[in-house]
Amino acid sequence: MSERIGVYVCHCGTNIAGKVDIDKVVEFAKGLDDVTLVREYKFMCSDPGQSLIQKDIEDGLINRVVVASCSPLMHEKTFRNVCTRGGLNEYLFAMANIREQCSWVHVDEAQTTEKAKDLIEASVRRVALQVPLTKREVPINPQTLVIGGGIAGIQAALDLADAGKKVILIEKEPSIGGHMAKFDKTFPTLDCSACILTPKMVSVGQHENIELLSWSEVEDISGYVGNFNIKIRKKARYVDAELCNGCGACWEKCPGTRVPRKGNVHEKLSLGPTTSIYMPFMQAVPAIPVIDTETCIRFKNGKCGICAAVCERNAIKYDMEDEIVEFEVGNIILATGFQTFDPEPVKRYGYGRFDNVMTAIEFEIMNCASGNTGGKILMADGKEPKSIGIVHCVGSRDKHYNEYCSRVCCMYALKYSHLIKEKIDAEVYEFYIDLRCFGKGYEEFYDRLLGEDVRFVRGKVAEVTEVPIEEAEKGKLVVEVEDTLVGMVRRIPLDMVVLCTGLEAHESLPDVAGLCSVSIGKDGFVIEKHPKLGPVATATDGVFIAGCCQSPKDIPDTVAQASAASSAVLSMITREKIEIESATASVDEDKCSGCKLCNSLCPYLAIKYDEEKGVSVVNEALCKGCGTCAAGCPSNAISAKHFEDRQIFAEIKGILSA
Amino acid sequence: MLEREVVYESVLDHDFLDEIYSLPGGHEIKKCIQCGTCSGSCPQGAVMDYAPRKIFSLIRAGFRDEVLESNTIWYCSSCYTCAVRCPKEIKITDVMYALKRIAIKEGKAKAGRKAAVLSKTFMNMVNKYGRNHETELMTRYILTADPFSAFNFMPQGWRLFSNGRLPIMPHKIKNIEQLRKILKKVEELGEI
Amino acid sequence: MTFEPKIVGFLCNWCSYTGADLAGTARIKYAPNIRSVRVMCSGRIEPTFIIKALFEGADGVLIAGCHPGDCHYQEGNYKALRRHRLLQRILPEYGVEPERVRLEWIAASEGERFATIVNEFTEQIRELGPLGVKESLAEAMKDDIDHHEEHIEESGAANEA
Amino acid sequence: MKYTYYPGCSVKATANLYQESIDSVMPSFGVELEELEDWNCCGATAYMSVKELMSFAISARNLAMAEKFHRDVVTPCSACYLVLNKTNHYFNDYPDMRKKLGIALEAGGLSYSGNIRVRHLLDVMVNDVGFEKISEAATSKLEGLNIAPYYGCQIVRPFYYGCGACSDSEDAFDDPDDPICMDRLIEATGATSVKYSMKTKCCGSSLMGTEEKQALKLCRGLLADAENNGAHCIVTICPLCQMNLDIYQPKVNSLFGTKFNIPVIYFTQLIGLAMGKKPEELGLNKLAVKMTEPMKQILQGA
Repeated sequence: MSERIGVYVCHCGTNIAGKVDIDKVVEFAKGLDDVTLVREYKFMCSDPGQSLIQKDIEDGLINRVVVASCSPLMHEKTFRNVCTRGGLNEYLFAMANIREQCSWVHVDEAQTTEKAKDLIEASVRRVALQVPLTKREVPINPQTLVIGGGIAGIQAALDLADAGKKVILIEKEPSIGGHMAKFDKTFPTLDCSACILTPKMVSVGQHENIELLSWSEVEDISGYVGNFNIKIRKKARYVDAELCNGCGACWEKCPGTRVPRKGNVHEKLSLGPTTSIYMPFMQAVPAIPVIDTETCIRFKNGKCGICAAVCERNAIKYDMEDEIVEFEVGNIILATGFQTFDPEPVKRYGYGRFDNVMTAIEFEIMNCASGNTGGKILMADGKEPKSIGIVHCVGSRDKHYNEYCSRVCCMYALKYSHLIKEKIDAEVYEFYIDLRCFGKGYEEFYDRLLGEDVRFVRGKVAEVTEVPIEEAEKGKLVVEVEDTLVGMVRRIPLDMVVLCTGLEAHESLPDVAGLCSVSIGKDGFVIEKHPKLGPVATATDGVFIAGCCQSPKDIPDTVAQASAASSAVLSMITREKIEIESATASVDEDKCSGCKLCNSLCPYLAIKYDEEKGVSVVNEALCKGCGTCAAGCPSNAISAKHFEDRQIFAEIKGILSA
Repeated sequence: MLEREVVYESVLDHDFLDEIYSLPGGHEIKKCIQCGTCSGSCPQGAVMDYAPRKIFSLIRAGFRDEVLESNTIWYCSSCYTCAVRCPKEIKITDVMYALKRIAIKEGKAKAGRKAAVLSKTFMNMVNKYGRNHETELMTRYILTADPFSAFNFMPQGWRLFSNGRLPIMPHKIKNIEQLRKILKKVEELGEI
Repeated sequence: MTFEPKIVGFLCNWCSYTGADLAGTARIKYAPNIRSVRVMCSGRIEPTFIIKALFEGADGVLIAGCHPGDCHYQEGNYKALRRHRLLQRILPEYGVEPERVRLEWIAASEGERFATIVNEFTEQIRELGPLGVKESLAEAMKDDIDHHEEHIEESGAANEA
Repeated sequence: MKYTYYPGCSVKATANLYQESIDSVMPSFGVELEELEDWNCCGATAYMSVKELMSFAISARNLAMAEKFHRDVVTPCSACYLVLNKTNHYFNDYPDMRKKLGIALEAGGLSYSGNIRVRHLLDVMVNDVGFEKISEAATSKLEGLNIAPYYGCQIVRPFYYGCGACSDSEDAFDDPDDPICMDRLIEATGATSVKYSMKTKCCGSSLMGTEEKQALKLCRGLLADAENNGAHCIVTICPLCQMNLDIYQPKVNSLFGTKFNIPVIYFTQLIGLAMGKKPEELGLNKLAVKMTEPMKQILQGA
């Protein structure tokens, strides 16, 4: 075989050249079999770098290409495109990763250079055996699935729908709106959360291009980019959405209690009705109640039926069942949002033990004008607090819980201080480690708060206790904290303590991500395609992310990411077609003994036994190229294209040749 | 505390941090974010020259003498509250032990003179018998550290004795030789 | 001079190769003895790949895939696990210590874990010493490998045709 | 249920009343404690303050000698529990230390593979014996007796679940800030467990010899919180805590002008009382702060 291989060694500035002796590597590559040309360049991925390769191909100097640079996960696509532009089949290209897995991770220059040589030899030997493959194209279904109806999902759905594309928006709660619907004010501008969110929720409900499925969950996702098949479980509401007009007669008469009516103020905090048939809050979209079967008397002992009796439109249907609906979509946007950290395990803060220690979300609901305290800040006994402590970083920046910074707590804590000062006459203490006020207008907001007589204490609270030492502490919660700026341990008696609980990926995320084959990082959030340059895409084509499923973020960032995700989807839809991987498996019919082992190995049921021919056959549309069948075939009849045995053998030989 | 107006780099010991870091318990000390959880949690925080958080600052800045001569390390009662609460999982109690050892070794345990005597007496007792003998320990300790305080301890001693809780004779383990061989070997190997 | 073992890594594209890249992006340093081969899924890794690597001079082989339940192709990693177990039984017959072939689950987010594993494994192989039985191994495997290579020569030729 | 028993120095001396109650109570629950022959002192906090590796080495001698029995090592002393556990963890966590300790033990003709589990007697009672059995054995229900469970430090810290300080979570059995197992044990005897905040706060035992005033201050805080919440007595699980709160209680009173008169008893003594055993049998006659009249009345009524 006389292949003409061109090897291109990238310096990547000093990223590679700083640790790898480029001259030695180039000399070495020149001596390899079938290598006809070796070039080096500062940045192979730059325009001039790419042109170098393209020109060599066009000039007929080479018919195979090896680029030794960064990871294929970074630039394989770039250089494959270069080959295509030069008129060479893109599968006649191989990459040697001498940056991420070589120059960046080793210390000794000589050893790093040796490793780079081995990796290049492996790629050269491999590329010599690679064969041209033809790209396949599939159409893209213009319909999109958005999972999650918080502000991220709402924004993404509206953007797509306004562009004239069909959207299926699913939300597992009875109403869309997510966490934002629970807030009273938003930082730092203090605009009313409901005032800015409600119009968006209403347009989602009314939009002709949006099919809204609330109280629904994803059951299954199959297929691939452009052609996903979706199964959704519409949970039984026990209220017929077609008939219900949201009049509220049902919950006004309902004797069941979803949220305790007795108990202290904090235990019965709720935005919507506290009854068993309820709407989560008054601006709910859709404005249709749902029955909580856990507490509904009818479901517990069959004895009630008041809601059905009072409903003038006969919308209550106790015998309703879950329903499975199926859709086909081309793309998916994940917007599953967050949940807040449960502070109960942090025993020393006393949540669950002390009445007046509450979480941030509880405090939000208490402040919300539409909540059942009417926006009043009250202690558990119904009195107004005279002093409130706000404890930052609860469950965040802590190796026992979540190591990351939850990003929004500092700002919402400052917002609380402002709201408290505005509403009641109370002393407010902010216990913080670092104040992170990084966004537009945030530092200015902090500046404003400093002028509002909020007492800032730099120190992570060690403990909240009820044991008094002096008279003034009796009957109070006492915060023990080191004021680190003063260098003294302080005990501060307070009426109420608000824990700034951090943000975590929603508990439903792992299941949904699993269905989309999207990876979750060790922090529990989705791993984006690239931390800098691919923040809305994922490693799975056709699956995009928006909002807090990727990382904790505030409303402006969430909305921006949602719009970015929808525009990424739009650009896919506009293309109408997409190329998909050609590296599938194929069966050599002469060798196949018809044992059918591969049929059961394939996770996608892409291999079927052909009764007539007595051999197994791969359905390329379904095959995703994992290669498990090739590895398992006892007769060696299956080859995984582009990952053939001989190609991998050549690669092994190459890395071990030194 | 030493008095200085301006601290010159030349008087600081920038290797001090690495010295602590290389100890098994010193791990992660570089990651301290100065949140103050340790100081706030410490039952002795208020009476220490520097509460634990500040000790970490001083170590990192290289204030070797200030740290070793402080009373902080001797007020640590090994309750481990700081260690389990530290958001960076620094083994603070172990760091305090390390500081105690360095202070004793370098004769800087002024603030902890009594504690140093007590610890050393205890160690000698164990090396001698294989077990602790509380009666002898306290007698020796009081005589060495502060003979005039003997009367201060007497009521407690009497309370123990009169209730049949104070053994007169020490118990020596049978295979004390084995223990000594082990200790001798450690000495040869050198402390970590 | 200390013995520098040669280690071949077979990494799945979605988790372990990405994890190894992450170690790079985070500039975590580790032993330079490993050279990795990327496959789409750990389920693609055939026992013959490993035998081939040992035959060609590797002192140790690291197979890495997604954590159980995280496989991009649903369950390729379980296939890898089964093949690895099988291989662990066969290796002693070739005179190869089973510890020389190691299977690990490394997620895309576990750059640090990748580095730790490589370091540990390198040290472990260094302690085991060079794969001393290479001659006899070559003898013992010759037939298997030759047979396999003939086989794939044919299929390769067929593919190109 | 057979265990290798490591009493520790205090239990053999100033806490001999603890041992008496253990001897009296444990056989009824089928707990067989076989004392480790020729055990030596664990080193406690003091040894560690002078020599680190040596302190681990003397501790490791005990573990090495215990290993051949393939049973859990059980100690009634929180300080021993912590030191033995710590040695075990560090032996397994730090290869360098493991190596050196291995060599040192070898010099004494011993070896240790790191496979022993160190447990506290309280752990054995609540998890192996169980509350149900304790409740069954408590024939004289101690109704009306308010007891403050005092856990102290070293049983819950640093070796508790989820803590980065320990590499595996098996040895831990309760929360470092709000443990509840002794509360439940008290309820099982028919008594009432007093809710108070200081149950895991330091009593200052290790400072009593050197920084007495500070240690007495810690004792006062503890005793006050227990008393304010209506405790008749305090139940503890550690000989050092017991001695501190018991023997030094008069001194706390004289220094701070308080009038504490709160007996501090061992959890095994409590179980014994609930079983109807005589106070002398349980070593209760050796308390410095004797059982109070109200307490005695409740016991008589039981």
